[in-house]
Amino acid sequence: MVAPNYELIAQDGLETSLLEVSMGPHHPSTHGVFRMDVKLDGETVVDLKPVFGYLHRNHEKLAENMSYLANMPFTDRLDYFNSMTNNWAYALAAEGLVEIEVPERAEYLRVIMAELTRLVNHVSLVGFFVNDLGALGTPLMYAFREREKILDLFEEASGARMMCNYFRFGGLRCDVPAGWLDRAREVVDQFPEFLDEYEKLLCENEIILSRTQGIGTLSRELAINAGITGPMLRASGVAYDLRKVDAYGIYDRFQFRVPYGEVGDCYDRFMVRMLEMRESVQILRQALDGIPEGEIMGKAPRVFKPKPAEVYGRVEGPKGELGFYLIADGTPKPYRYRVRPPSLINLTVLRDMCLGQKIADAVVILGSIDIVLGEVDR
Amino acid sequence: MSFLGGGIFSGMAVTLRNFVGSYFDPDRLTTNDYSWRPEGQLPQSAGEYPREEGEQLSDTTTVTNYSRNFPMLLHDGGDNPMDAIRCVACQICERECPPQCIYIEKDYDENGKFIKRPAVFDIDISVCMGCQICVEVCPFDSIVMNSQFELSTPNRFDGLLLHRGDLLKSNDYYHRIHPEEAKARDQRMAVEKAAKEAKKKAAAEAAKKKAEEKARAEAEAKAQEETGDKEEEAQ
Amino acid sequence: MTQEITFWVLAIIAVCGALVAVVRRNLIHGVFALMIFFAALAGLFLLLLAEFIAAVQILVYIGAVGILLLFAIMLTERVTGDDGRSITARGWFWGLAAAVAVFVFLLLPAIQEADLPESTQSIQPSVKALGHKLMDPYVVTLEVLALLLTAALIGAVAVAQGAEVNKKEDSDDA
Amino acid sequence: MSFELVVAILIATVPLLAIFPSLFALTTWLERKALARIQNRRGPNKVGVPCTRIGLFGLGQPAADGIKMLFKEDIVPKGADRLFHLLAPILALIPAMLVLCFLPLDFSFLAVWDESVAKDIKAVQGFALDGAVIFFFAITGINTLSVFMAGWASRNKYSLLGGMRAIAQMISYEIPLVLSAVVVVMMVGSLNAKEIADAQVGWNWFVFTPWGLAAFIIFFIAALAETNRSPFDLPEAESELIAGYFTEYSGFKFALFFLGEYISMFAISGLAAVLFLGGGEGPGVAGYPWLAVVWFLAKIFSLIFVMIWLRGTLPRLRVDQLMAFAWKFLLPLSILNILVAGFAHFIPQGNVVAKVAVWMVSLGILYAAAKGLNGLSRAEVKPREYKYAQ
Repeated sequence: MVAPNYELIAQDGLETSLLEVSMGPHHPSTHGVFRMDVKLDGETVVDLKPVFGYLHRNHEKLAENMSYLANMPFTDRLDYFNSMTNNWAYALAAEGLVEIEVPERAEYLRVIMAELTRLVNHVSLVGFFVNDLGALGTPLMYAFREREKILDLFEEASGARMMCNYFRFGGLRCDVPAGWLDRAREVVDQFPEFLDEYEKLLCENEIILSRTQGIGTLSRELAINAGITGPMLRASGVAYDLRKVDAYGIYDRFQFRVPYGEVGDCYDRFMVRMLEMRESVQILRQALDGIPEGEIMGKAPRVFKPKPAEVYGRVEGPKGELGFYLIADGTPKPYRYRVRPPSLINLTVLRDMCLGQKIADAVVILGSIDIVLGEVDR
Repeated sequence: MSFLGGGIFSGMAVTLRNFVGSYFDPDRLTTNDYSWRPEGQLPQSAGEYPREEGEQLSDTTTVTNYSRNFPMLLHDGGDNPMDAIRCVACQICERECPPQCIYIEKDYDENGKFIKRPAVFDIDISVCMGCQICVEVCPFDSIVMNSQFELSTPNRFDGLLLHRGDLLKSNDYYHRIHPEEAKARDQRMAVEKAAKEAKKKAAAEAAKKKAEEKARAEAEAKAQEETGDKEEEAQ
Repeated sequence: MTQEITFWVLAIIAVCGALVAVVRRNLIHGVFALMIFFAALAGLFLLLLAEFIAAVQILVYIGAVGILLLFAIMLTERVTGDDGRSITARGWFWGLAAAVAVFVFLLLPAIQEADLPESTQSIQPSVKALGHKLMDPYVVTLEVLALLLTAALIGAVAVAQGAEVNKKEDSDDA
Repeated sequence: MSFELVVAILIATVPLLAIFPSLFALTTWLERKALARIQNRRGPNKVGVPCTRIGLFGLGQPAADGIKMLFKEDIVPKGADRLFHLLAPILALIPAMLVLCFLPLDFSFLAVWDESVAKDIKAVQGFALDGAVIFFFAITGINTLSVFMAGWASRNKYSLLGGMRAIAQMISYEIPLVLSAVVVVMMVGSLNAKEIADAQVGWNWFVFTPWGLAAFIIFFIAALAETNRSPFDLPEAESELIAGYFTEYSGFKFALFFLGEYISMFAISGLAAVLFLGGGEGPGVAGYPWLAVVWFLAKIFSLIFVMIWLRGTLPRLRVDQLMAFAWKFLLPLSILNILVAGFAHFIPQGNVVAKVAVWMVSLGILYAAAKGLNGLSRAEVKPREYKYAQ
């Protein structure tokens, strides 16, 4: 990685001054209210400072003044693309405080919801990413059409499209309505067909290849040292997936593979997500085949009042490891509540990846990190 | 930089197929066309938005069986809804509401005695996020989610603060918008009520029995006393 | 009549453009004024029915020279130049004197001695004729010019390449 | 100046000024509609006849847009150069409109009442100039200035970056553009647009020759860059520079930029039609001269549709790739194409075998050169294979 070499610029004969551009918070491709203070030499990025916190809304402190259950809807709003996995991580943490048996059907439904969420996230991320590359929204529109179908399923099951608030400590809020599983299977069965078209449109396009290959390379070492997780880590060549490592829920029952890249550039990050979608479809098919009838809620106490304990619950969210750290002090409210947001931690390497690249690449690299500002700023 | 590969052309083939296909295959379309919808009939809930041309405007579809927007208060019918309101102003929802958008005041009769219903029940829907936590914590099944969403108003402060009267809806309305959920809830309530009544009955019987026993015991005691007295007298 | 009006309009525009180009402190304004002058000049060429020259005037002077000037200005630090220092206000007298001297001693005799044609209608310089002239009597000149330009192009490439190579070595050292 | 001459000049110019701006409105509608269909949307379908619910496929949309643009507030940023900020959109429009007169759209058939007027019209039409093609390129070059002016006068860093990008890009792509046109000029031996079009009468379109095909492709790519169309829309790159040089423009000034951009699209597609697609040539032109205009516009629109199609498909190039593509790929290729055209011209093509041989050899040389140039550039990119962990 090329460090910002100001001396080099000065030596170059012509005495040029750096152009400071403040990209954001109102910029079309910072994915929300995010700002990059970029120093440019011509079009080359020589320094970059990510500035965030514009969307800070006191999520963690708020949770300490609320009952455990009442905080569940707020976790939806962390990463508003993946409310289901957010719920799961929080439920997993809270279930660690009180021994609750989650019924079989609920476990299956949790997996189905989480993998559908992964599809939603990845498919729209790829759309946004290609939008950042400059395609005029065509892949995004295709992605959103598929996303709509899955969101329809979410609405049917939980009553809301994005802010699902569906998971409960010890199960799920309600069972899925009659016929839902068939409709879900229909959506899942159609999905590979769409993926084929999507891959044909994007994966071999020479412009996309030359715009993304070798851009924003994140080395294996830096990725591990910086605590990067999720598809970004796998793109850098570390096949680390919490679904395999922790095997939380019932993930050990499903056959699926974990794709990983070698170079760690934008193309790898983009392709790892494309391939992960196919694996998610595999998991979904198995889960939809194997789902049993039965109860949806375990025997949870009506008032959730855990004994003093510390617990950390984590899931493999679509963006990386999403963890909730809770300290209970015997009251109905958590004593300490902390989120480990994958978006924020993945964002920390933005500067390292952008230095020496063109300004257009900075946008692409930011897009390939896959951030949601609701989660970054909390 | 190279354009020699076929990637660009295969991409262009995909877009051309979509261009042509969007005219023939309505499944491809991302958006729905509502231009044929009769004018002046704005849908009032999500269920009323039909999906295809020709489909009638309907009150409900199964898609929105669980759909939730803002809470409403249930009453069990009758001319005066306030008599049949289920809410007993226990204020659990007020405490549990994550964004703290519910405001309840208890109702008292002229003697200052608490009658089990709310005098004020306000929900600020500019704050409410429709999370349904209040529905879950309510022990009396009195608050459920409405799916009506055309709530826009020119008045930012008063218009968005729904009062008791705005929130009161009959159980029939609930059945109309969320049939399955309402049925399940009614069943559960019936079961609970039956259980409660059985319990009450059992309790009443037990009490009756107890009372009878007590009475009998008292009578016996009295009889004994009396006999004792008599005995004493006899002695 | 129409021709005369057109001539005067174009001439006034040209002179005004040239004056503004000299007087304006803002360099970018100056360049654009210069381009107005070029455009007016092209119009004058058209008036003389020298359409090829007019086209070349626009192509080369506005399309190339002007843009080159803009690039050069953008590379300098003070673009707007809206402070008094960018062009010294003093010394205008000597400048004017020098200009008048050049005009009187060099250009005036040249203009006086030039054998100007009586009417513009007498010449019909077509593009084809020009091409033939270039390819026939002046072909050696053309080829020499082409060679020179090619050499300049290769030189520019070499200079740019060299800078890049040096840069790479520097960064390797660093 | 006689009255007949004034009439002739009016007939030669007014249709141009009437047709193309109204086609602009149609094209914005067409673009929105086609892009929408590519993206599986419906596109504009509501605005039709006012005060009714007649949709007319949304054909009223451009009018509605225009009215909206007119009534929008004209915002000039503080610190902007007010004069240049105003002049830039006007300067963008003038050359775009000016070059239209070099397209061989012969309106002399309109003067049905007087043969002499028709003759006058033929004389005053812009494309009758000897150096029409040169003029075309010269005046297109002025567009660059307006873009720079807008970028500089807005006093916005994005605008400035967009302006600088625009200059670099337009100058670079002008060279392959001109060099690919040179092939045709060389073959016809004239810079006159009318003569070039006439040389292709009877389906002898230059695009049906090997060098013509190569030159057409190069010309079209360079034309995309010249008009800032996707995938070369870097000066107005939305994801990087917000809107590039017209970030700070609103209201009618913005509309003028828009208009200028579309008119130059027409102009450059028109030139492509003249140079390679036979101009107004088509069935039935000999009998009905007005059909030539129709055919010409049809060719322009088919080229514009391809531009829209590309816009709906492709992402954007990066600025260094853009320059490398122009200088290291298109430029050598177009120079080689001139040579190929020269050779192809001197080989007798009497029978089919010779024709096919010339085709094969010419395209073979060009393809090999393209391959070689491609190999010269930095490490080739290709799809990768991915591994899976169980």
